[in-house]
Amino acid sequence: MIAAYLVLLIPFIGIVFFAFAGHKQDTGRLNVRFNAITLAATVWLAVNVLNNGTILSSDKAFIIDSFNVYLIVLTAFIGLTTAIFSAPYMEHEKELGKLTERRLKLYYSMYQGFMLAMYLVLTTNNMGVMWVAMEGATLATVLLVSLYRTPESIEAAWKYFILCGVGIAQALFGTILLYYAAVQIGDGDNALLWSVLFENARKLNPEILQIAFVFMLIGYGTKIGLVPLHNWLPDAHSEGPTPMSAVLSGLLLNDALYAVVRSKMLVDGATQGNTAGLLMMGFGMLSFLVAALFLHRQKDIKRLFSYSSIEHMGIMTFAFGMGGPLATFAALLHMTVHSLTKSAIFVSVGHAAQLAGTQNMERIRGLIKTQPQIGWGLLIGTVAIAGFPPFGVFTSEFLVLLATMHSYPWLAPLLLLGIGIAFAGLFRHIQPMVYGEQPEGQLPIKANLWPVMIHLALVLWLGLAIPDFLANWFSQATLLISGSMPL
Amino acid sequence: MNWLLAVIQTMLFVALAPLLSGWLKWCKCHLQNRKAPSLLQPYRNLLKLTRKQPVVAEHASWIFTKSPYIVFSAMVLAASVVPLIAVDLPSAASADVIVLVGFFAFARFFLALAGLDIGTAFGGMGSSREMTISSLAEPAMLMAVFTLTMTASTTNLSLAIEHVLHEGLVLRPSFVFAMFALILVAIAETGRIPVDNPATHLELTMIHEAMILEYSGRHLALIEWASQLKLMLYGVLIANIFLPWGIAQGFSAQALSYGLLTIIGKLGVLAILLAISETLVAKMRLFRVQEYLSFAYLLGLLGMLSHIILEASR
Amino acid sequence: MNIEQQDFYTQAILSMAALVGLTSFLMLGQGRLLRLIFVFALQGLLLTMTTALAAYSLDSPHLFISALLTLVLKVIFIPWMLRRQVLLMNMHRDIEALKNNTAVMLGGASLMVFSYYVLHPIVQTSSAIMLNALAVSLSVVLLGMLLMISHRQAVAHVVGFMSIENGLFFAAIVATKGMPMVVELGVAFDVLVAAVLFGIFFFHIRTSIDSLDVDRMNRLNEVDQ
Amino acid sequence: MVLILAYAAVLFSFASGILALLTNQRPRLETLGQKYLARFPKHQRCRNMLNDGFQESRYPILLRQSTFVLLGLSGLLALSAGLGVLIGQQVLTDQIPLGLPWLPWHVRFDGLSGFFFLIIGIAVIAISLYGPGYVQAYQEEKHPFAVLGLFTGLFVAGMLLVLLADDAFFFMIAWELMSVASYFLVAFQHENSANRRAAFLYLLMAEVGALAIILSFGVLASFSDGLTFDALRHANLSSTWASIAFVLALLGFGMKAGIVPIHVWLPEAHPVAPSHISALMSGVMLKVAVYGLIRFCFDLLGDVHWQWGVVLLGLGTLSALGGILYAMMQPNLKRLLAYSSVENIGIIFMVLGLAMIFMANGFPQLAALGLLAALFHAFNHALFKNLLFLGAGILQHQTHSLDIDSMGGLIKRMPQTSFLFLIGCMSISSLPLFNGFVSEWLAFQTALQVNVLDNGVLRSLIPVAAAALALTAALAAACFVKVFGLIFLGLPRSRNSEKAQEVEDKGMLLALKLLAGLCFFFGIFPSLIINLLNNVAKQLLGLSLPNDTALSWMWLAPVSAQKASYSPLLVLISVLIATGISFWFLRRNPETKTMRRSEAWDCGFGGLNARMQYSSSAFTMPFRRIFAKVWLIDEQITKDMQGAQDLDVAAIHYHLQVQDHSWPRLYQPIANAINQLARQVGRIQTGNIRVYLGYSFVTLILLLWVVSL
Repeated sequence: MIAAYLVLLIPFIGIVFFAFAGHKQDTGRLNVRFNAITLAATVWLAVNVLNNGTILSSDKAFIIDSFNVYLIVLTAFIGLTTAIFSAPYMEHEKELGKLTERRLKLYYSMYQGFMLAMYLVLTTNNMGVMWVAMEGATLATVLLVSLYRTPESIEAAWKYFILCGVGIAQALFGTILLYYAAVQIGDGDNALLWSVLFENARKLNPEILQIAFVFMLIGYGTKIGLVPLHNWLPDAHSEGPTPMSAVLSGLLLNDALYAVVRSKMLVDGATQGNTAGLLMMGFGMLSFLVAALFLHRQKDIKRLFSYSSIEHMGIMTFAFGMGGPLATFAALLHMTVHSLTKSAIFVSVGHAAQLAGTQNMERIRGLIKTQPQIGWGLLIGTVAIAGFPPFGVFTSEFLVLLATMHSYPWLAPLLLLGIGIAFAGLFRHIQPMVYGEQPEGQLPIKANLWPVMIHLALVLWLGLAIPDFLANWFSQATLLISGSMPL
Repeated sequence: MNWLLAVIQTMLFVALAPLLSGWLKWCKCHLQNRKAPSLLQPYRNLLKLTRKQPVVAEHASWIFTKSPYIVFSAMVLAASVVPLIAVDLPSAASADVIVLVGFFAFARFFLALAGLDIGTAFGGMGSSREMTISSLAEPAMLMAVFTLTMTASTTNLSLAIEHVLHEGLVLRPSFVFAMFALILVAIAETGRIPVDNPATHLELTMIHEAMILEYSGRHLALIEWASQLKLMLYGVLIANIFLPWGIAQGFSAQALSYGLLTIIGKLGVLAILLAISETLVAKMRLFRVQEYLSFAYLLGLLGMLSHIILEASR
Repeated sequence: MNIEQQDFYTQAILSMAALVGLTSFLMLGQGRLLRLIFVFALQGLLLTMTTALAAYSLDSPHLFISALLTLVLKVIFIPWMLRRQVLLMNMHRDIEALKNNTAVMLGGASLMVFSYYVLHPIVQTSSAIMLNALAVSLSVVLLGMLLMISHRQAVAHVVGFMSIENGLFFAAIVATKGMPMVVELGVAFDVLVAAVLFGIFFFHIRTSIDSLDVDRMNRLNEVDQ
Repeated sequence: MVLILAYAAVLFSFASGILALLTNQRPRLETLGQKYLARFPKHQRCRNMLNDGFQESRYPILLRQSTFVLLGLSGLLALSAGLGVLIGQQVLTDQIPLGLPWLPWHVRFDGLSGFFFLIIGIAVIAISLYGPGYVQAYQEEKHPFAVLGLFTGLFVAGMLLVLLADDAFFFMIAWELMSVASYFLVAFQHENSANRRAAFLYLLMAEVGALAIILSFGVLASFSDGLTFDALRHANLSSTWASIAFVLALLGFGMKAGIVPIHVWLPEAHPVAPSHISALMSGVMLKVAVYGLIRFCFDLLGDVHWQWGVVLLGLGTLSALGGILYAMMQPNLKRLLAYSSVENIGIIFMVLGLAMIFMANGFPQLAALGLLAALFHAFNHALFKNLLFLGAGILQHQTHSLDIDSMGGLIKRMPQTSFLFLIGCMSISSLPLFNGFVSEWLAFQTALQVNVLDNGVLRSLIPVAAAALALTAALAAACFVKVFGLIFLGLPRSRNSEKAQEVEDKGMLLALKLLAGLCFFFGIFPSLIINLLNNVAKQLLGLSLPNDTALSWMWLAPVSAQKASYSPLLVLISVLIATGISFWFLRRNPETKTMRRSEAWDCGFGGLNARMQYSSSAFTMPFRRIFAKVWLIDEQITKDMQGAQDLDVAAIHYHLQVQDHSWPRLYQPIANAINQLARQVGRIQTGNIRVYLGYSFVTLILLLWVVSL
C-alpha cells in the first residue's frame, strides 16, 4: 500500500519543488528523475498486485485492481519517456526564444501536477475524488496549453478550459445523482466509494443511475473527445507544447475513458440492460467516423494526430460499449498500444516540427533525407497507428472487428470503412513529409529518439505476443468489466 | 511400320504442297483467261531459289537467317499431325489440334520477328498487320475446331475424323457453320483474296509479302514452301474434317491409294472453288478485315451453340 | 403532498430553491455586466443561506464550513474579481444586445419543465420535495449553460460557469445534505483555482485580442475559407 | 524435418534483412571485432581476415553479397521444404507460442503451401543470384542498401509465413507484413513523385483488400468457434453467408492479385520498384494472393457454388483480355510486363472458375484437372515473368531507360540477354515447346470437357470463354513480338542503346539462364510438375487425375489418351530432325553456302535509318483501331507551319496517350466523394465556442430525453 502513497507523494513533492526551486539547466533532468522514481514505485505497486491481487487501502480510499494497475504503470512509463524527450526539447524551445525561465518553471511544476492528477484519478476509490482529480488535470494543463502565449494558444486554452469545465461540471452532477442514489440505500460516508457501490450495484435505483450516467458520459466524454464534444481537443493538442500533446493524448484521454468505464460498470450493475453500452457505442462510432473524415483536411501536423487520437478513442469507447469479453479485452489492449504509439508519434512529430521550423504539413518535406531517424520514426509510428501488423494496434482492431462481426455484423462494414478512410487520411499527409527531396537549408537537429524506439518496440512486442502477466491482468479486468473471460 | 507410314505421309504432304498452289494458279489463270504456267512451275521456282546465294541485309541478326528454317519445320510438324490419306497414325497422337494451332502461332511469331529484324517500315507494317489478323483469326478458328472436338469429344484430329466417319452421314447444322467459319479463317490465314493478295506488288496493300520482302535465295524458298504447306494444311483440314469419306482407315495398300486419290480430288475441287472466289471477289480494306473475321467468329459461335442446343441438348 | 403539510425547513428550502431559480432567470436576461455580476453574487448569498440553514437544522456541522467557503468564494472573491476586470476594461457602460431575448427566456422556462420531466423517476425513491429541489438545481445548471451560449462576453461566460457550479452545489446540499467532506473541499479548491485562472486568462485574452468578446476567438476552425 | 526446413527458410530471409541493417555500422563492428580478437592474440589470420573484411572499400560489397547469399539460402531451403512436403504427401502442423494468449500462431504445411514454397524458392534463388550485381548501381547515400535489404528480407519472410499460417490472425499478420514490406520497397526510390503516388495507391489498396479479407474471415468465424482454420473449416454457414464470404474474399485476394477492375495499383507499383523486387511482386506475390483464394474457397469454404465459378470465369476473362490489351499499348517495358501479369492472373482465375464449376457439378476429377492447370500456370508465370522482369532490369541497367521506343538493335550488343529474353517472350506467348503452352493447353482441355455438364448455359458459356482465352493468347503473342522486335531487332533508336553492352556481372546472367532453362525444361517435361501437382489435388480435393491416363514422362494425356494427348519431347525431336534435314539439304552446296551481306533492299528506297522503323504505337495501331473502345485514347497531331502564309509543313508532332478506364470510372469518383464528405463534416467545427457549448447542451438534452423515454 505504501507504494500507492509513494506514487502520489513523489509527484506532489515534484510540484512543490519545481514551483519553488526555479528553473535551472538541469531541471529537465531532475524532472526525468522524479518520473523515474515514480515509475519505480508504480512497478513496485504492480508487483504487489501481481503477487496478492487487488489492493484496497485500509480506509478504502484507494483501490488498485487489475483494471487500473497496468494503466498506472503505463502512465508512469509514458510520463518518464515524455519527460526524457521534453528535457532537450524544451531547452531547444528556450534557445529559440519561445519560452522564458518562468514559463519553464511553470511547465515543470505543472507537468508533475498533471501526473499527480492522473495517478489520483487512477488510484482513488472515491468517485467524488476522481472527479476532483479530473478537474485538477484540466486546471494543471490549461496553462500549459497557453504556454507560448500566442493568440491561437490562448484561444485554444480558453476553449479547453471552458468546454472541459462545463463538461466536467455535468460529470459532477452525475456524481451527485449517483451519491443521491447511493444514500438511499446506505450510509453517507462510504456512499461514493466505488468498491462499495459496485458490491451493491443491484440495489441502486436504475432510472436515476441511467440519468447519472448520461451526465457522466457527457462530462468525462468531453475529456475523452467524443464527437460532438471534441472541439477543444485538436486546438489544445496543436497549440500546446509537444510533450503536453503527448501526455494529453497518451494519458488524459485514457483516464477519462477509465472514469466512464468505471461508472458504466456501476450502471450495468444497476440496470440489467445495456443502455449505457448502446450510448457509448453510438458515441464511439460517431467519433470514429467523423474523426476519420477530419483527418483528410488537416494542415497542421499535430492537429492531424489529435484527430487520429479522437478516432482511436472512438474505437475504444465503441468496444467498451459493445461489452462482451472479446471487445473488452480488445479495448483494454487498445488503450495500452494506442497511448504508447501515439506518444511515440508525438515525440517524433515534435522533432519533425523543430527540424522544419513549422507545424504546417505543406512545408515539412524530405524528413528521411534530412534526418533518417526522425523520418523513419514518424513513418513507422504512422504505420503502427494505422493498424498494420505486426504492431499491437492491429491486434486490438482485429479483435474489435471480430467482436463486432459476432454481435453487430451490420456495423462491421461501417467500422472497416472508417479504418480505410482514416488510413488514407493519415498517409496522404505523412508520405510527402517523410519522403522526397528536402527543402534548401534543412539541417539535422539534436534529437533524442530513444523514447520513440522503445515505445514502438513495445507495441511491436504486444503485437507479436502479449506477456503472460499482462494478458492475465487484461483477462482479470475483462472478467471484472464484462463478467466473463475472453474465450 | 506405322511410324514409317506416318513419315511417308508427312513427306507426301510436303511434296504435294507446291503442286496444289500450282494447280490453284493454273485454275485462276484460266478463269481470268490468261496463259497459265505449268503445274510444276512452283517446283521450278523453289529449285531456282535454292540454287541462288542468299543476299542478307548487313545488320540482319540470326533471327532473320534462322527464321525460315524454324517456320518451315513448324509447318512440316503441322503436316505430320494432320491425317492426309490415313487416320490413326501414331504421329497424330503426339500433338492434337490445339498444338496444331500452336505450331501455326510458332511459325507466325518468328516470321513477324524476321519482318522486324531489318528495321524497314515495310517489315514492321507486315508483322504488325499479320499479328493483328492472326490474333483475330485464332479464336474464330478454335471456335470452329471446338465444334468438331466437342462433337467427337476429343481434340485428337485423327480420332475425331474417325468418329465422324463412324457416325456416317449425319446432317449437322453445327458442322455447316463450322466449315464456313474455318474456310473464312483459312482464307485470312493463308493470305488469299479478299484479305491479302499473294500476287500483289503494291507494297501498301500487302501483309504477308511485306514481312518477307528482304528474303532471297534458299531462305525465300523455305518461306514460300512453308506458306504453300500452310495452304494445303488448311485445305486438308477442311476436306478431311467435314467430308472425311474416302480416307484410309486400314493400312492396306489399296485403302491407302484410294485415300490418296480421294484427297487429291477433294483438294482439287477446293482449289477450283478458291480460284473462282478469288476471281470474283475484290480485296478489301485492311480495317474491314475485323468485320470479316468477326463474321467468321460468329459463324463458329453459331456452330458451337447449335451443337449444344440442337444436337447435344439434354 | 402539499407544501403546507411540510415542516418549516422544507418550506424554507423550497422557497430558497424558487429564489435561486429566479436569480438564474435574471442572469439569463441580463445584458449589463455589472448587474449580471451582482445577481450572481446574490445567488451565491442565497446558496450560503441555504447551506447554513441546512447545517443548522440537520445539525451537520461540516456544512457550516462549506457555507463559509461559498460565502468567501462565490459572494465576495469571484464577484469582486469580475467587477474589477469589468471596470478595468471599462465595459460597465456598454450593454450586450442579446439576440431574440424572449425566445431564450421561453427556452429557459421550458428547460425547467424539462428538468422536472427528466428527474421524475426520483419520486419513487423519495419525496416530491427532493424532486422539486433537484429539478430546480438541474434547471439552474442548464440555465447556466444557456447563459453561456447566449452571451458573448467572456465575463458572462465565467458567471455562467460559476452559476453552473452553484446549481451543482445546491443539488448537493438539498438532495444529499452535502457531499463527503473531502469532495466538498476538493470542489471548493477547484473552484478557487478556476477563479484565479480565469483572472489570468482575462489578462491574456485582453492582451491578445484587446477585448473579451469570445466570438472574436475563432482562428482555430475547420471550415473552408 | 521438412517443417524445420520451412522455418529455416523464413529465418534465413529474416536474417538477411537484419544483416542488411549493418550497412552503416562498419566502424562499430570493426572496433567490436578488434576488441574481441584482442583476447586471442594468436589468431593472426582471423585478424587479417577481419581487417581486410572491414576495409572501407570491401565492406559494403562483402555485406551485400552475404545478404544475398543468406537470401539465396532461404530460397534453397524453401525449395527443398516444398519438394519435401510435395513428395512426402504429408500434412505437418505446429504451433508457435506467439500471438494472443488464447490463440497461439498455428502453422500448417501441406501440399498446396509446399507448391507455392517451390515457386517462391525458385524465384528467390534467381533474385539472390541477380541482386548483388543489380543493386551496386545504387549509390549509398541516395538509396541506402540497408532499407532495400531489410524490407526484401521481410517481404520474402512475409510471403513464406502467409503460406504457413493456419489461423486467421496469423494469416493476416503475415499477409500485412508482406504488403507493408513491399510498400516500402515500392517507395524505395522515393525522390520522384510518381513513385510516391504509386506507393500510396498500393498501400491503400492493400489495406482495403486486407480489410475485406478480415471481414470474410470474420463471417466464417462468426459461424464457428475460434479462428483456427480447422475451426473455420467446420463452420457451417447458410449459402447466402457463404456467398458473402466468397465475395469478400474475392475482393480482398483479387485486389492483391490485380484482377480487372481493381488492378489499378499494379501497373503503377510494379514498375517503380527495383527490378528484382518487381520480379518478386509480379511473379510471386500475386501467386500468394492466388494461394489465398484457393485456400479460402476450396479448403475453408469447402462446398463451392457453381455461380462463384461463373463469377471467377467472367472476371478472369475480363482481366485476361483487359490486361493484355492494356499491356500492348504501354511504351514502358515494366508497365507492359505488369499489365501482362494482370492478363496471366486472369487466365489463372478463369481456370479456377472452371474448376469450381466442375467441382460444384460433381466432377471432382475435372475440378482436379482445372486446379492443376491453374497451379501449373501460376508456376509457369512465376518463371517467365521473373525472367522478363530481370531481363528488363538488365536493359534498364545497360540503356538507362525502360522506354521501348528508345531501344532497338540490342540483339547484337547483348547476344546472351537477348536470347534469354526471347525464351521468356516465347513462353509467355505460349508457343509450343515452352512451359507457357502446356498450362494453356491444359486450360483448353479443361474447358473442352464442358459437355459433361447438364446446364446448357454453362455449356455454351465456357467455350466462349475458351475462345476468349485463345484471343488472349494470340494478343499476347502479338504483344511480345512487339516487345522483342522493337527492343532487340532493327536499328538502335537512341545513343544509349547504340552504346549498350552486354552486362558484365555473371550473376545477373546466371539468374536469367536459370529461369530460361527451367522455362524450356518444364516445357519439354511438364509431367514432372504435374505429378507433384497431382498430390496437391489429392490433398485438397481428395481426388487426383485417374491413373489410367498415366502421365508418363513423355506423354501428356490429362483426361485420357483417347481424348487428347501431347508429347513435347516427340515434337522437339521432330522439329530438330526437320530443321536439321532442311539445314543440311540447303547448305550442302559450298559456293551458295555463305550468305552475301549487303544493305537492306527495302523495295529499293534505300537510305534506311532508325527513324523509319515501326515504333511501338505504330505497331499497335491496328489494334487501337479495332479495339478502340477498350481504352481512353487521346491522340493529337499538331503541325508546325512555316514559309509564306505558313503553308508548308515544317514538322509534325504526334502525341498519343492511352489510359485505363478504371481510373476515371471507378477510383476518381470515390476519392471525390470522400473529399466532399470531409468538407461537409468540416462545417461542424466553426471555431466559435458558443456553438461548441451549444453542441454539448443539445447533446445533453437529447440524451436525457432518450434515457427518460
